[in-house]
Amino acid sequence: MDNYRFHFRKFTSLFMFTLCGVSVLIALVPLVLIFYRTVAFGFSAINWDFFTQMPKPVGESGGGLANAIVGTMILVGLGSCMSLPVGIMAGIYLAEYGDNWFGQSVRFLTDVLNGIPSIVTGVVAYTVVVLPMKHFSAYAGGVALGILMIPTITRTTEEILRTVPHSLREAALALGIPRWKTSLQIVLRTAMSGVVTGILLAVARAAGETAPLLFTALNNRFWNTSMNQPMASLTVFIYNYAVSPFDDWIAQAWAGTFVLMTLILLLSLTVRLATRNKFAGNLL
Amino acid sequence: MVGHLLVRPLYFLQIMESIITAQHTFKASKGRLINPGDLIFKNLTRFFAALILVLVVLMAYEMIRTSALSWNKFGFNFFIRSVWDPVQDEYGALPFIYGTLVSSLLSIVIAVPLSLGIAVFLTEVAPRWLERPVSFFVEMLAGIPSIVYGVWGFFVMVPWLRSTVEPFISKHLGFIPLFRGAPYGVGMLAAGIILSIMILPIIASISRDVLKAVPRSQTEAALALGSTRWQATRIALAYSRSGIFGAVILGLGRAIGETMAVTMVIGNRPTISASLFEPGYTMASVLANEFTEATSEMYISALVEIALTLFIITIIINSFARLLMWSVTSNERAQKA
Amino acid sequence: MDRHFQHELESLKTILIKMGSIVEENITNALQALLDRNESLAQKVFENEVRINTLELEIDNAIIDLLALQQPVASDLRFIIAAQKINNDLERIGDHAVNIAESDLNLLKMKPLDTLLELPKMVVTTKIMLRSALDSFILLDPKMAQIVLETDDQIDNLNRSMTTEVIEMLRADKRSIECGLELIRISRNLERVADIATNIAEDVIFHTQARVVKHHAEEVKNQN
Amino acid sequence: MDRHFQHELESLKTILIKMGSIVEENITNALQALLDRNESLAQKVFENEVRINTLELEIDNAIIDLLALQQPVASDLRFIIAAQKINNDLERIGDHAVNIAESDLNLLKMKPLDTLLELPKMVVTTKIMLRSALDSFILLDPKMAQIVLETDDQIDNLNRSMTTEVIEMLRADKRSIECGLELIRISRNLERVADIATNIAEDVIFHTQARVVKHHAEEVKNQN
Amino acid sequence: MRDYPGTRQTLIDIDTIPEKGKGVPVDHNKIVAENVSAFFGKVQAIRDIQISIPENSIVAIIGPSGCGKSTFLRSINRMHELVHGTRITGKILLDGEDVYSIDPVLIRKKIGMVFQKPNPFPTMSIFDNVAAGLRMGGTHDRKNIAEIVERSLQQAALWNEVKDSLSKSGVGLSGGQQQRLCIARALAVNPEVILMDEPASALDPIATAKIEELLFELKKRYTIVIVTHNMQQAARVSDYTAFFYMGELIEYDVTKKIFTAPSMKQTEDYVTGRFG
Amino acid sequence: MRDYPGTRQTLIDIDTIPEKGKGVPVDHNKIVAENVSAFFGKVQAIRDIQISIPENSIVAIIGPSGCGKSTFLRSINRMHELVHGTRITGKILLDGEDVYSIDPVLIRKKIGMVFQKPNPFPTMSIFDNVAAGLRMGGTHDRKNIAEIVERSLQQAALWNEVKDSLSKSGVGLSGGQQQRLCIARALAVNPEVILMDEPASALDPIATAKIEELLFELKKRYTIVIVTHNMQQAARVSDYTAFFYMGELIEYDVTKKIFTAPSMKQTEDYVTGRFG
Ligand SMILES: Nc1ncnc2c1ncn2[C@@H]1O[C@H](COP(=O)(O)OP(=O)(O)OP(=O)(O)O)[C@@H](O)[C@H]1O
Ligand SMILES: Nc1ncnc2c1ncn2[C@@H]1O[C@H](COP(=O)(O)OP(=O)(O)OP(=O)(O)O)[C@@H](O)[C@H]1O
Ligand SMILES: [Mg+2]
Ligand SMILES: [Mg+2]
Ligand SMILES: O=P([O-])([O-])[O-]
Repeated sequence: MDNYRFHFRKFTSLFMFTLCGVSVLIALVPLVLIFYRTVAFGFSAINWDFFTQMPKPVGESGGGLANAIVGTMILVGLGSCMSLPVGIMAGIYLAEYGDNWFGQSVRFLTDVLNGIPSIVTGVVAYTVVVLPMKHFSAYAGGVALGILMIPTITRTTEEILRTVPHSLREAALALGIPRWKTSLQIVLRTAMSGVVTGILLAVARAAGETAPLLFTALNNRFWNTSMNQPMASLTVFIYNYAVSPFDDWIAQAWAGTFVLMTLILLLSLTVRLATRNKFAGNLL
Repeated sequence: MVGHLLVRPLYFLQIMESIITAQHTFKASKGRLINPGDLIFKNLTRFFAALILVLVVLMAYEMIRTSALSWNKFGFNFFIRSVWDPVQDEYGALPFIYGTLVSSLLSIVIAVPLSLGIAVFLTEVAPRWLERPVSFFVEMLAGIPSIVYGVWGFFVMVPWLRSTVEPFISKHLGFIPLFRGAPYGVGMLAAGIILSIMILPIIASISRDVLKAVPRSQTEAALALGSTRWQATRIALAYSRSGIFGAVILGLGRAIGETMAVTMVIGNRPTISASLFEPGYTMASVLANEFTEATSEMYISALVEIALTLFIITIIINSFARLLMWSVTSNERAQKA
Repeated sequence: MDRHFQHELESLKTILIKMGSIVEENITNALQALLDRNESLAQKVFENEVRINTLELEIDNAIIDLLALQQPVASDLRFIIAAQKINNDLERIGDHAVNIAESDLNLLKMKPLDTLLELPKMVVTTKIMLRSALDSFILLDPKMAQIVLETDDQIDNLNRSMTTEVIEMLRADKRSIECGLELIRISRNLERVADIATNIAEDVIFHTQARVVKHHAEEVKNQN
Repeated sequence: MDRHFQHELESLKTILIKMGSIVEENITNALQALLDRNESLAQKVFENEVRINTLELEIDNAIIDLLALQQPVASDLRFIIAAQKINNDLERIGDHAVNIAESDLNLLKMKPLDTLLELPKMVVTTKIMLRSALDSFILLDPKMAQIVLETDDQIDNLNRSMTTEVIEMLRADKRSIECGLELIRISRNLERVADIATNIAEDVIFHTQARVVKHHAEEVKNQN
Repeated sequence: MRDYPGTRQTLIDIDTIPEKGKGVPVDHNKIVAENVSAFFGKVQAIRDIQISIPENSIVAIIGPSGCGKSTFLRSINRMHELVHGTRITGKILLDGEDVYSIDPVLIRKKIGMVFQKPNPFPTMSIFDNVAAGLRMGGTHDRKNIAEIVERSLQQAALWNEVKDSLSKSGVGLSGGQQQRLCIARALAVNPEVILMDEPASALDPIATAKIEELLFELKKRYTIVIVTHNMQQAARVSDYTAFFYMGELIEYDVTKKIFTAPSMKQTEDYVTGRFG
Repeated sequence: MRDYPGTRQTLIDIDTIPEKGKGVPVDHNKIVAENVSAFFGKVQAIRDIQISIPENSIVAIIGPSGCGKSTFLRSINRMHELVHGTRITGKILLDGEDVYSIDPVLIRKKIGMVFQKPNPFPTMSIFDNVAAGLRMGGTHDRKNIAEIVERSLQQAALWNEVKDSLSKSGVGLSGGQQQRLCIARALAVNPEVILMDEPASALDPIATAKIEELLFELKKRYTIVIVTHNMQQAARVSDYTAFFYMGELIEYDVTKKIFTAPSMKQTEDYVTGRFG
C-alpha cells in the first residue's frame, strides 16, 4: 500500500513536470513560426532602397520607407522628451518619499495609466491635440507615446530604486549626506543600469506602438520633419500596407516587420543581456 | 545616450546645491530641523509626481467632456444596444464589449496553464544551460510589437485556422455551440489565440520571477519532509499565488486593451454570436478602425465613450488587483504584529 | 524558564552537600575515636579520605566543564566559584581530619589521658561552625554565615589556652611530650578547621550577596 | 590574532608572578629573621602579608571578571583555573610565612638556640621547591613541575626527623618546651609550604597538559 | 573508529561517580560517514569526511565560515544534490544502509531537517503546516493526522502556546515559535535523525534558549546533528563536537574535551578565538 | 546621574591596584539622554530613557527582541525620524547640545553609524566607499581625501588587506572585511561618536573577533554605543552595559557589575538566561 502510494507520487511528479516541458514546446511554436515567416518573407523584400527611398505611389513597384523610419525616431524622441523628466522624477519621489497617501494615489494612478490600452491614449491625444489644432500632427503622436511611456518609466524607476536596499540609504544618511544627495548619488547611481534599462525598454515599446499613432500622427507618404504635420511611422505603414490588396505592399509590410523586429529585439536584448536579467521581472 | 538625458536634471540639481549654502536650515512643521536641499528636492520630485496625477485626471476629464454628447443622447442604453449605425448616428457598444470580454477570457484560458507550465519548467526543471535560452525566448515573445503579431496572424494563422483547425474542431466537437458555424478563420478564436500568444510571455515571465523569489528554504523544507519534487513545487506555487494572480490580472488587462493584432484577425463585425468561429469586434479595434473616418461629432463622441469605457474597465481591473494585493499584504502584516 | 543548566547546578550543589556530610562525619569520627579510644573509627577516617579526594576531583572537573560549556554569569557564576572554593575547603578539612586521626593513632598507642583539656569544647564548637557553614550554603542564608564568622574568635581563644595548658602539662609530666605534641597538633588542626568553616561562610556571603568579606576586604578597600 | 583578552591573561600572569615573588620573599624573610635573629625582618613579613591579601582579593576579582566577561575555554580556561588555585595556594603560603614569623618573634624572645637542627636544610629545599613551582608556571614547563612533585618526599622526611630531634632535645632540656614547640611549628609550616608548592606544580601540569595529577587522580580513576 | 563513552547526562551523577567515564556504552552508530567528499562543480567543499554519529546524541559541527559544515549536513539527507552540478563521493550509512542507494524521498523522511531561518509554509495554518509532511506522504486519515500533529507540537514544546489557534497562519507566530513549528513539522513525519543548520542564528537569546532546551528533550528520541556558528551553543547543547576546517574534519570528540582540552592545535585556536 | 568610576582598561593594572575602583575619572559625558521617549505612530517603543554615556568608552545595550534597543540608538543620531509617523520626546545632548536643535546632516556627521548587515556602496570602489562621506560633504581636495582614506582604513584595521586593491569594488570583500570597510567609511568623516547596531551578528566568529578587537582600538578616540543580541559580546567588549526591557532602561552599570552581580532581578534573569 505504502509502496503503491510512493510510486504514485513519483509518477505524478514526473507526469506534471513533463506537462510543463510540453508547455514550453507549445509556447515556442509561434515564436519559431513568426521568426521564420518574418525572416523568410521580410528578408527577401529588403534592399538598400527600402531604407533610403520614399514610398512609391500605388502601382509602381520598388521604393522604401525611409520617411517612416525617420518618423518613428522623431515620434519616439518627442515621447521621450515628455516622459523622461516626469517619469524619472516621479519614480524617485515614489521610491524615496512615496509612503504616504499622496504617493499611494500617484502610484495607483501610474498603474492605471500603465494599464490603459494604448489606443485610449491615442484617443486622448486626439481630443487634446488633434481636435483643437484641427489636423493630425507629429505633436499629437509624440504626446500619445509620451503618455504611454510615463508610467513605464515611473514604475520601473521606482521599482528599481526600491531594489536598492534600505540599508544603503541609511548608510549614506548616517554619514551625514543629505537625503537628496543620497537619493541621486547613492541610490540612483546604484540603480542606474536598471533605470536606463527601463528607459530603453519604454523606448522599444513606444517604437513598436501602432494604435495610438493611427489617428494622431496619422501617416504621411512624403518626407516630412515638421512636427506640425502628419508624420509617417514604420508601424502604421506596416499596418496600412499589410491590409492592402497589393502584393508589392504586402511584401514591403513584411520587410517593415522584419526591420521593426530586428530593431526592437536588438534594443531590448542588448539591454537585457547587459543587465543579465537582473531587473527583467520589474520591467514588463 | 539616453543616460545623458538623465544626467542633465541631476546636473541641474548639483548647481542648485551650490546655490543653497548648507548653513541655512529650515524649520519643518514639527519644530525639528530639516536640511534645505532635502526640502527643495522633495518638493521638486513631488511636483513631477503630481503631474502624473494631473495627467490622469485630465485624460478622464477630456474623455468625459468629449463623450458627453453621446452619453446625453443614449445614456446607459449605450452599453446594452447592439446597433452601430454611423449613417443614422445610432450607437450601442454591446457587441464590442462582448467581443472584448470573450476574446480576452479565451486568451486567459489558453495562456494561463501554458504560462504556469513554462514558469515551473524554468524554475524547477530546466538545467541552467536550458533555462537561460528558454527564458530568453519567452522574453523575446514579449518584445515583439503587436503589429507584428497582427501581420503574422493575418497572413499565417488565420489561413491555417480556416483550412485546418476549425474544420477539424467543428467535425469532432461541433455539437457544442461554441464550435459551430462556418470556418472563416478570422473571428473570436483567432483573436483569442493571438492574444494568448501575446500575453503568455507576460504571465510566464512574471510567474517565473515570482516563483524564483520563493525562498529556497520553502521548497527545501518541503523536500526535507520527504515530498516529491512536484509536491515541493506546489508549495512554491501556493507561496507565490498572489503574485501569480497579479500576473494573470496584468495579462487580462493587456488582452482587453490590445488593438492591432486583434483588429487584424477578429473579423471586425459588430455581431454577438455564441460561436468562437464567428467574426466579432472589440472596443479597441472599433476605435482603431473607425476613428480616422469619424466625421460627425456624435460619431466621435460615441467612439470616445467606448474609449472611456475601456479606461474605466482598466481602472476597475487595476483597483481589483491592488485591493487583492493589499488584502494579502495587510493580512500578513496583521499576522506578523 | 526551566533550564537544563539549572539542573546541573542543582546536582553540583547536591554532590557538594554530600561531600560536606562525609567531611563532617570524618571530623566527628576523628574526635570520637579519641574520646572513645576507638581505633577502628580512626581507620574509617582514612577510608573516607579516599572518597573525599575522589569527590573533590569530580567536583573540580564538573566545575571546569560547567565553566567551559555553560558560560555562567552573575549568580550562577558566583555559585560556581563559591562551590569551587567550598570544594577546596572541604578537602582541606578532610586533610585536617586525617591529621587528627593520625594523632589519634599515636595517642591510642600511649596510655590514656585523664583529661583532654579544652578539646571536647573545641570539638563541639568546630562541629557547630562547620555544620552552620554548610547549612548556610544549603539554605543560602547569609545571616547564618555571618554567625559562623563571629564564632571563629572563640575557637582561636580555645586553641591558645589549649597550647598554654599543654605546655603546663608537659612541665608537670615530662614523659608525655609526644602526647602533648599530639594534643597541640589536634588543637591546631581543629583551629584550622574552624578557619576553613569561616572561609566557607565567607564564600556563602559572596555567593548570596555578591560581597567579598575575606580578609575584611571591604575595609581594606575603603582604607586605600 | 592578537586579542585583547590575551593581554588580560598576560597581565593576570604577571600579577600572579608578582604575588609569587612577594610570597617567596616573605618565606625567605621569615626564615632569615630566625637565622639572623633579626626582628625587623620578621616584622616585614607582617607588612607584606597585607599586600598579599590585597593581591589575592584583586586576583580573585580579576578571575571572576575574566570568567564572567570573556567566557574562556580550553587552555585559556585551564590557565585561569590554574591561576585561581595558585592564587589561593600563594595566599596560604603567605599565611604559613606569617605563622613562621610569629614563631620567630616567640623564639627571639628566648635565648638563642645552638642549633636549628634540620631547619636550614628544610628552608633551602622548600625555597627551591617554591621557586621551581613558580618558574614552571612562568615557563609553562611541566617537566620542572614534575621535579617539584618528586622533591616533596624529602621535605616530608626532613619534617619527620625534625620532630623526632626536637622531642629528643626536649627530653634533654626541659626548659625549652616552648622553644621546641615553636621549632616544630616552623617545621610543620615549612612542610605545608612544600605541600602547597607541590599543589602549584600540579596546577601547572593541569594547565599545560590538561592532566590532573592531584591525589594521583589518574591512578584513582584507573583503579575504579 | 573511536568508540565513545556515552552521552552526557548531567555533569555529575552522584550514584555513578566512581564509574564515571564508562557510562552508557554506545549501542549504535546511527550515521556513519565514510570518506565523504562533496563537490560544487570543480570546487571541492568537503574532503574525505569520516565520522560516526551515535544514536540519541547531539553532535555539533563547528568551524569557520565556508569550511563545509552545511555541505556535509546537506549531503547526509541528500539535499546537496539539489544544487546544480554537485557531486558526492564516499558513503553515508544510515543504520548501515547507504543513503545514496535509496530513493531520496524516502531518505528525507527518515532524516528530517530544520533550517536557519524559520520557514513555515505561509499559506497554511499552524495545523496544516505540521500535517503537511504527512499529507504529502499520502496519509489522509483525519484522526490519525490530528493525533500526530498534537504529539509533534507537544514534542516541540509548542502545543500549549498554539493549541487555541491551530487554524491561524503559521507566519503570525514569533520567530522562536515559528522555528519550533518547523521542528514540529519535521517531527510529524517521524524521522529518526534531525539535521539542523544554525537553527537559532536568526533568533534572539530567549528564543534560542528555548530551542536549546528543546534539544535536550528531543535527543531522548532522535539523533541530532546541528551546525552552529555559535561556539557557546555547541558547548551548551552537544554531546560530541566536530570541528571542520577548510573542508576537512580536524577533530571530533566529546564536547567537554573539545572545550577544555582539544587535541589539535587548530581546534584549540578556533575555540579560544585565536584563529585567523 | 550616577557617576562612573572610569572605563575598564585591563582587568588588573599592576601599578594601580590599590587605587583600583577609582581609576580614571569620567572627564565628560559625551551623550546624555534625558527622558527620551520614542513613538512609532501610537506605539511607544521606548519610555523615559535616562542615560549618560562617558566619552571614550564603549556602552553596550542589551535586552530581548523588540525592547527598543535599535530605536534608542537611532534616536541618538536622528535616524529614527526617517521612518514615517515617528515622534520623539525628551532631550538628547551631545556635548551638552540638543541634537534635535541642529541640522540632522551635521549631527550625523558627528555621530557615525554602523549597521547590522555590512552595506558598502556597491557601485563604488573600496577607496570611493571610504571617500564617499567626504566628497559628498564637500571635500574635493584629492590629496587630503587620499590621506583620510588611508588613515581611516588603517584605523579600521583593513588597510593592509586592501591597500593593493583600493580600486576594486567593495562588495568583493568578505563579510567581515565589508563590515570593517563600513567602519572605515564611518570614520572618514571624523565622527565623535559611533553607533553600532548589532555590527557582528551577520558575521562568523572569526570576523566577529576581529571587529571586537577593533572596538578596543577605536574607543581610544571615539565614544561607542553598541547594540548587541549577543550577551557574551556585550560582556567582552563594553565598559558599561545598559539593559533595556519593554522600552524601559532597567539597569545601567559598569559591565563587570552587570555580569557578576546585577542589582535588578530582571537583569539577573536575563543575563543568566532564566528569562521568559
Ligand atoms: N552553491 C555553491 N556553489 C559553489 N560553491 C559553493 C556553493 N555552496 C557552497 N560552496 C562552497 O563550498 C564551501 C563550503 O560551503 P558551506 O556552505 O558548506 O560552508 P559552511 O561551513 O556551511 O559555511 P557557513 O558557516 O558560512 O554556512 C565554501 O567554500 C563555498 O565556497
Ligand atoms: N517601523 C516600525 N513601525 C512600528 N513599530 C515599530 C517599528 N519599528 C519598531 N517598532 C516597535 O518598536 C519596538 C522597539 O523596536 P526596536 O527595533 O527598537 O527593538 P529592538 O530592541 O532593536 O529589537 P531587535 O533586537 O529585534 O532589533 C518594538 O516593539 C517594535 O514593535
Ligand atoms: Mg586530601
Ligand atoms: Mg592571609
Ligand atoms: O590547609 P592549610 O595548610 O591552609 O591549613
